[in-house]
Amino acid sequence: MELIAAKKVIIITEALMEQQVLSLLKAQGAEAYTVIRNLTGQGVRGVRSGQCLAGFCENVRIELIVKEEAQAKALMEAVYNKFLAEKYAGIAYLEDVRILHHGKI
Amino acid sequence: MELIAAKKVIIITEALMEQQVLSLLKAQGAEAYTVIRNLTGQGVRGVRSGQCLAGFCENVRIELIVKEEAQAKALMEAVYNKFLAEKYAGIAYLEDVRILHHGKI
Amino acid sequence: MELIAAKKVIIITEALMEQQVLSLLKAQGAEAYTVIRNLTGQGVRGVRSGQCLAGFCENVRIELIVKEEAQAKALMEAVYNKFLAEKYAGIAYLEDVRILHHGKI
Amino acid sequence: MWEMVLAGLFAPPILFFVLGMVSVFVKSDLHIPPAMGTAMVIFLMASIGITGGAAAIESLKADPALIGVIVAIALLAMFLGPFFAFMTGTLFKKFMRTADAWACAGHYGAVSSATVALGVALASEAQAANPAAQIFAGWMPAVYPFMDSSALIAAIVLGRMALINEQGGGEKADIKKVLHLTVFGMGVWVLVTALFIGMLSAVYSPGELSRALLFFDGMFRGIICLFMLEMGLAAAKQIGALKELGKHAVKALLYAFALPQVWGLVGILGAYAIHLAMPGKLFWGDAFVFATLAGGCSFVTAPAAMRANMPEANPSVYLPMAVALTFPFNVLIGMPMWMIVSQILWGAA
Amino acid sequence: MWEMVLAGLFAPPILFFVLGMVSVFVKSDLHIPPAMGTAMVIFLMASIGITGGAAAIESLKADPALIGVIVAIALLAMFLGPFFAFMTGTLFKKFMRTADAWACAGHYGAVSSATVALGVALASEAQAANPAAQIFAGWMPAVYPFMDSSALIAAIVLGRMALINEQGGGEKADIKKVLHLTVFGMGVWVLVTALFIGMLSAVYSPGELSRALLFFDGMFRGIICLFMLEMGLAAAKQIGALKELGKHAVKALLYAFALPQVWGLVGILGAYAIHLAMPGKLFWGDAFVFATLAGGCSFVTAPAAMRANMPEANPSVYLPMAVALTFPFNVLIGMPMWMIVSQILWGAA
Amino acid sequence: MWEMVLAGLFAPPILFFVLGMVSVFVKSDLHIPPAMGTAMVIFLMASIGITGGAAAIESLKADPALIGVIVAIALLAMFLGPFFAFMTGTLFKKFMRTADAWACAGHYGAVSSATVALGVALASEAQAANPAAQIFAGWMPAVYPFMDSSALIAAIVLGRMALINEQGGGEKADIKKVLHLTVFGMGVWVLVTALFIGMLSAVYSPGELSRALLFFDGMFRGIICLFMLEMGLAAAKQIGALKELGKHAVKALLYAFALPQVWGLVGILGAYAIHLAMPGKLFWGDAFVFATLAGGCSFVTAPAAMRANMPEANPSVYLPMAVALTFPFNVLIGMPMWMIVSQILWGAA
Ligand SMILES: Nc1ncnc2c1ncn2[C@@H]1O[C@H](COP(=O)(O)O)[C@@H](O)[C@H]1O
Ligand SMILES: Nc1ncnc2c1ncn2[C@@H]1O[C@H](COP(=O)(O)O)[C@@H](O)[C@H]1O
Ligand SMILES: Nc1ncnc2c1ncn2[C@@H]1O[C@H](COP(=O)(O)O)[C@@H](O)[C@H]1O
Ligand code: NA
Ligand code: NA
Ligand code: NA
Repeated sequence: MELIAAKKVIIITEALMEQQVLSLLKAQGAEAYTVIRNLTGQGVRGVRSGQCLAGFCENVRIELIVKEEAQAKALMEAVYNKFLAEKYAGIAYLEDVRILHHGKI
Repeated sequence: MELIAAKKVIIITEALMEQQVLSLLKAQGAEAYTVIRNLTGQGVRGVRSGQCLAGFCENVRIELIVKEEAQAKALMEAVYNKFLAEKYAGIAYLEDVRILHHGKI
Repeated sequence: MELIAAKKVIIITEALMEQQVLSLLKAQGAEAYTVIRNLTGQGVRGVRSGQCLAGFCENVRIELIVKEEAQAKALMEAVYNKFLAEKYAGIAYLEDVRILHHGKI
Repeated sequence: MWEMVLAGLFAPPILFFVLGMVSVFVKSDLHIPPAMGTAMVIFLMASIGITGGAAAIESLKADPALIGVIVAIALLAMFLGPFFAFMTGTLFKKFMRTADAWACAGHYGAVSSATVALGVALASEAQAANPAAQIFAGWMPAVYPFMDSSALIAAIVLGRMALINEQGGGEKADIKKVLHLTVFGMGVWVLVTALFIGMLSAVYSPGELSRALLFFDGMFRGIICLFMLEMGLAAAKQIGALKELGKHAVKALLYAFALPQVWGLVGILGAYAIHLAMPGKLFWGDAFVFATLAGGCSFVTAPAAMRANMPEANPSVYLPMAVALTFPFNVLIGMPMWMIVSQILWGAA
Repeated sequence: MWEMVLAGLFAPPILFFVLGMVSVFVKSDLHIPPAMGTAMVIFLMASIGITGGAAAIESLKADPALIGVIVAIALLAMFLGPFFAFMTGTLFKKFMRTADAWACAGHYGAVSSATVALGVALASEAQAANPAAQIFAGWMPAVYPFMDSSALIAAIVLGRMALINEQGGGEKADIKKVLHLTVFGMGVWVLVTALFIGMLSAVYSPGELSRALLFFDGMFRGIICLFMLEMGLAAAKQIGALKELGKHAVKALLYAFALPQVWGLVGILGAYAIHLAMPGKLFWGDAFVFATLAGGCSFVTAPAAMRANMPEANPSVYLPMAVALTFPFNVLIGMPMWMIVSQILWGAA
Repeated sequence: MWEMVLAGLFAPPILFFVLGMVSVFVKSDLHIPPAMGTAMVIFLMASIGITGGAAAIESLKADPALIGVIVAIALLAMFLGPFFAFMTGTLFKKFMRTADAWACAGHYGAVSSATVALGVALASEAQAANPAAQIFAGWMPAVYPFMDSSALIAAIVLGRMALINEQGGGEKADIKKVLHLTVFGMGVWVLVTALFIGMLSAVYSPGELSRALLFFDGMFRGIICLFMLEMGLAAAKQIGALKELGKHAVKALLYAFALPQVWGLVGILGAYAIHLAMPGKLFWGDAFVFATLAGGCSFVTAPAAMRANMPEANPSVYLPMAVALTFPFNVLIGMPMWMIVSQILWGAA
């Protein structure tokens, strides 16, 4: 079976923004993703300890595997410009992966 | 201290299949793994929103670090053939990592 | 926008140790991290099934992205020596990532 | 009678169910945490079980011959489960893929614990509102596993045989696992063992039991409201998935509406036959709860059983049919109807 | 009267609140699981709603003219929300960044469901302790959304306009989304719909309702204790974040203490004016609960609305002000005071 | 008497415990969500505390001299904790690794909140079944932290000293942290502070308190059932880990069974001595609950304390011994026996 080189984009941001970030990613053409909720963390925008009411200080992690580096970058930049640049806490990074080919990317 | 190159296999699949996938992986010789539960996501087999009853539409993520690429591939293929090829939603991919050596892989 | 090569350190260890590991990492100069809780797993130190009372058999996953490999290694070694070498279950490994530059690392 | 139907439709649990559905339509962020949902299921099943066990001992003490009726009902349940499954599969395979048809067959043959819980709530309310009459004795949910297991096993065996005929191969059904899943699955297991707890306590520790029952009875009527709220949310969330039914949507919809009504009525008639054979031991509330066993469409055990044993079937067919069509229809139309029919048969209307 | 204040301050819910705060100071590992927190909010709002709905029908049956008072109170709420927001914003922008000032304005104009829940608990206790007198009719929380939505919308519109003046650009407020968030957000939505459930059941299914109310009433007085424990934990955890207020900390602290007291008194006076216009329909418990609507500082809906619509504002300003300053102060000082003032105005002290 | 033992063994909480264990043996998927478990612990401890605080004030009002008995019991607890730890460690180190022996010592010296909760439930039931007699006054669990902290500190200090003798080095025990962990750890902390809440409310706000107690008392007898279900699941899940005990399994098993029985009896005798010295102030239910404090083997605080302070010890030794051996044995054998012995000593059997 064949492993295909691909890029995994990871976005960690405020839990409250999950729906909006996913909407933007879909608008940018992303069709597949995985979400992990209830993360905590710390970054330049303070501690996000999960201890505020209503999930206010929790993070969420969205990961998307895409084939081309260009697309990966486009997704990251879109999210960065709209959300992470100024207004909301979060980071975006990229990893090299190799995925079992079955039409998933 | 020494960092040893290794492969990390990641399998994301239906939460209901966790036990069966782990059994298969163990049967294939895997002795160490980490599981993250309560993931949501979307892929070619539809949205898995975590909103069905009894964890029916949730995903689970299993990761295993193994020394050799061959073993990594074997694990991925076993899971792919038995579960992901046709019947159940899920993906399998691989990453390069370097692990602190202490007999863990 | 620019992607900057960086190192992601991942530490998986006993849930009970979260605060102590984070304290050590901060003492070593780490200022940003993300934590995922409620993991289960298996390793050389037995099954951690999440089935003991009071989170006793659960794992936690801490990830930190840092710029330099040297710093990454230093963090891993500090945690390894103090916690993972003998006393507590856990692993530490490292991945190459590229992060969107915005002063986060 | 019209007033009684209104009283039923505007009872708090039903209104909470509607509230749950509306919440999804208006895109409220209302959600029931999974832990709360599981806690409510455990509580409701334990409560039905322990109350039923205590009631069974009391009824059996008053009339030991009741045991004959219980056995008869259990046998009836064990026959009706596979019968419903077989009929459903036969009807559905005319317009569905074989795997989907037999997966649905299991769902419609098996028992829906939410439907039974609501049935018990309504029957208990009727009993509480009219303490002088004999309406509902409480032991009826004990036959749950007989109907549930037999239905699921029948559907899976028939379904796998049909698939082998069709494709000449495929999985083998693991009957032992299915039986395990249905008997030891959370809901049934808690219900059945709590039933034994109720019976044992009623015999050896009646004082402690009576105090524990104060808690279970008092909580039940409130928890069922919040549980129905969750069911309403779940039902409405699955409505979107109905579009996967595609061109068969109308047929599926009609069957999802009509079949359970018939199965429920068959259940009532069966109970009535036993009532005629051994009079004075079954009441309209019992028949009504038996109808909720027969007419409910499983959406916890059955989906899990089918996902494991009929992976060829598409969950987006059976899940929304069970949760988004049959359950709401049963709650709003089926249950009032079964209640009226039972009352008429027993001359209580 | 001194005794009554003591009885209020040493009532179990207040003491559990204090216990929660102390737990954080002594670094206890006591924590309320989020699922438990959500479950308690759903329960409390459903309970306030269904009880209030039933009470409204009963009161309206006894005196249909009450509807005039209800409408008057709703209109008053709809006016006071934006008024509080405007005043708060105007005061705060003198020493805060524009965005922070208007974000705070929304919080102080909007309604705090925890404050209202505690208010209802205290008013119900007063009523239960003195069943002969008319103290609190239960329907008052129904006007919640009128005050809440209007306040948040006003604050966001005013805030965005101020930011445009200042920076010549920026986001546009999405009024529709804010309205949606406030009306269909978990807390208000459950409260309001449960109110309708209570009303509908009271008319068509009073027997079932009365049995359901036994559960909701009985649980309410206990759940409010555990809920206040959670609030105490949350309040104390935010205290650390207060240092972000920096050199304006003292001013912020003074306002966080004083403003809600005034808003609460304005609420009481408004209710009293309506009482004078239409006497015999509002009681001191009603006025007191209206004060908790007016004086509370939102910390669930408002933060979410502001994070989405005023991202320029710093959550570390408004969250700790609402949770760590105003809420505890309202619980310990404001509510006893509002209670006494209402009693004096209604001649009940 | 045989009947009473049967009534005890077939009481709902015990049967739910058995159900939990059986669920694991039959591989049911029944599980208690962690949030539900934490919620139950908070509720039970708060309930024991607030009820006990109210009872203490009532008893002290009736007889201020009771304070002497309470102090005596607290001092006894503070002495027995370290005594049990020392004895256990000395016995265990003959066949276990030093670190494991002293870790176990801490567990057997410290208090098990689940055991105490069940003890309070049984004593309260006995009191409720026989309201005329004086059986159990409710304040007894207040001495929990005295026994718990002193036992854990003793075990850790003795254990670390033993390890230094053996290996000439290693960690230093952090006594302050251990004290903090045991006093401010969730269970004890909620119990103790709720006790103060109960006392304060009883003095200043008795009306509100009596209504809150209705909730706590009513819920307690039901929640203890579901909590024991969770305990049964936890106990059975640890049985597999017993195989790590290896060739010492039989010895460990015998000690896990026998030691707590003795510690419980020592507790009863201690309480009896105080009773003889200051007659008429302690009753058999108090002695019985003191036995559950003495005989229980901690499995929440102690494991956490030992993992942090004796990392050399193997959790797969102490966890299964406490949870899978001692707890079930105490529930099924120890508690009935302690109850009978207390009754005999107080002449109530
Ligand atoms: N260097 C980093 N390594 C790991 N996680 C990070 C890092 N920087 C930020 N994060 C995560 O991203 C969230 C938001 O980051 P920030 O916007 O920098 O406050 C933090 O709460 C962390 O969960
Ligand atoms: N390209 C992708 N990137 C990230 N996650 C994916 C991707 N494709 C699939 N997944 C995850 O795998 C699950 C099953 O995928 P599928 O079988 O394609 O429906 C999805 O629900 C996602 O959680
Ligand atoms: N090779 C591996 N791959 C993935 N996870 C591992 C691996 N080894 C250890 N772990 C994780 O680290 C935890 C502690 O490992 P250990 O100290 O080896 O028992 C395990 O429970 C797993 O969650
Ligand atoms: Na059925
Ligand atoms: Na306000
Ligand atoms: Na002990």
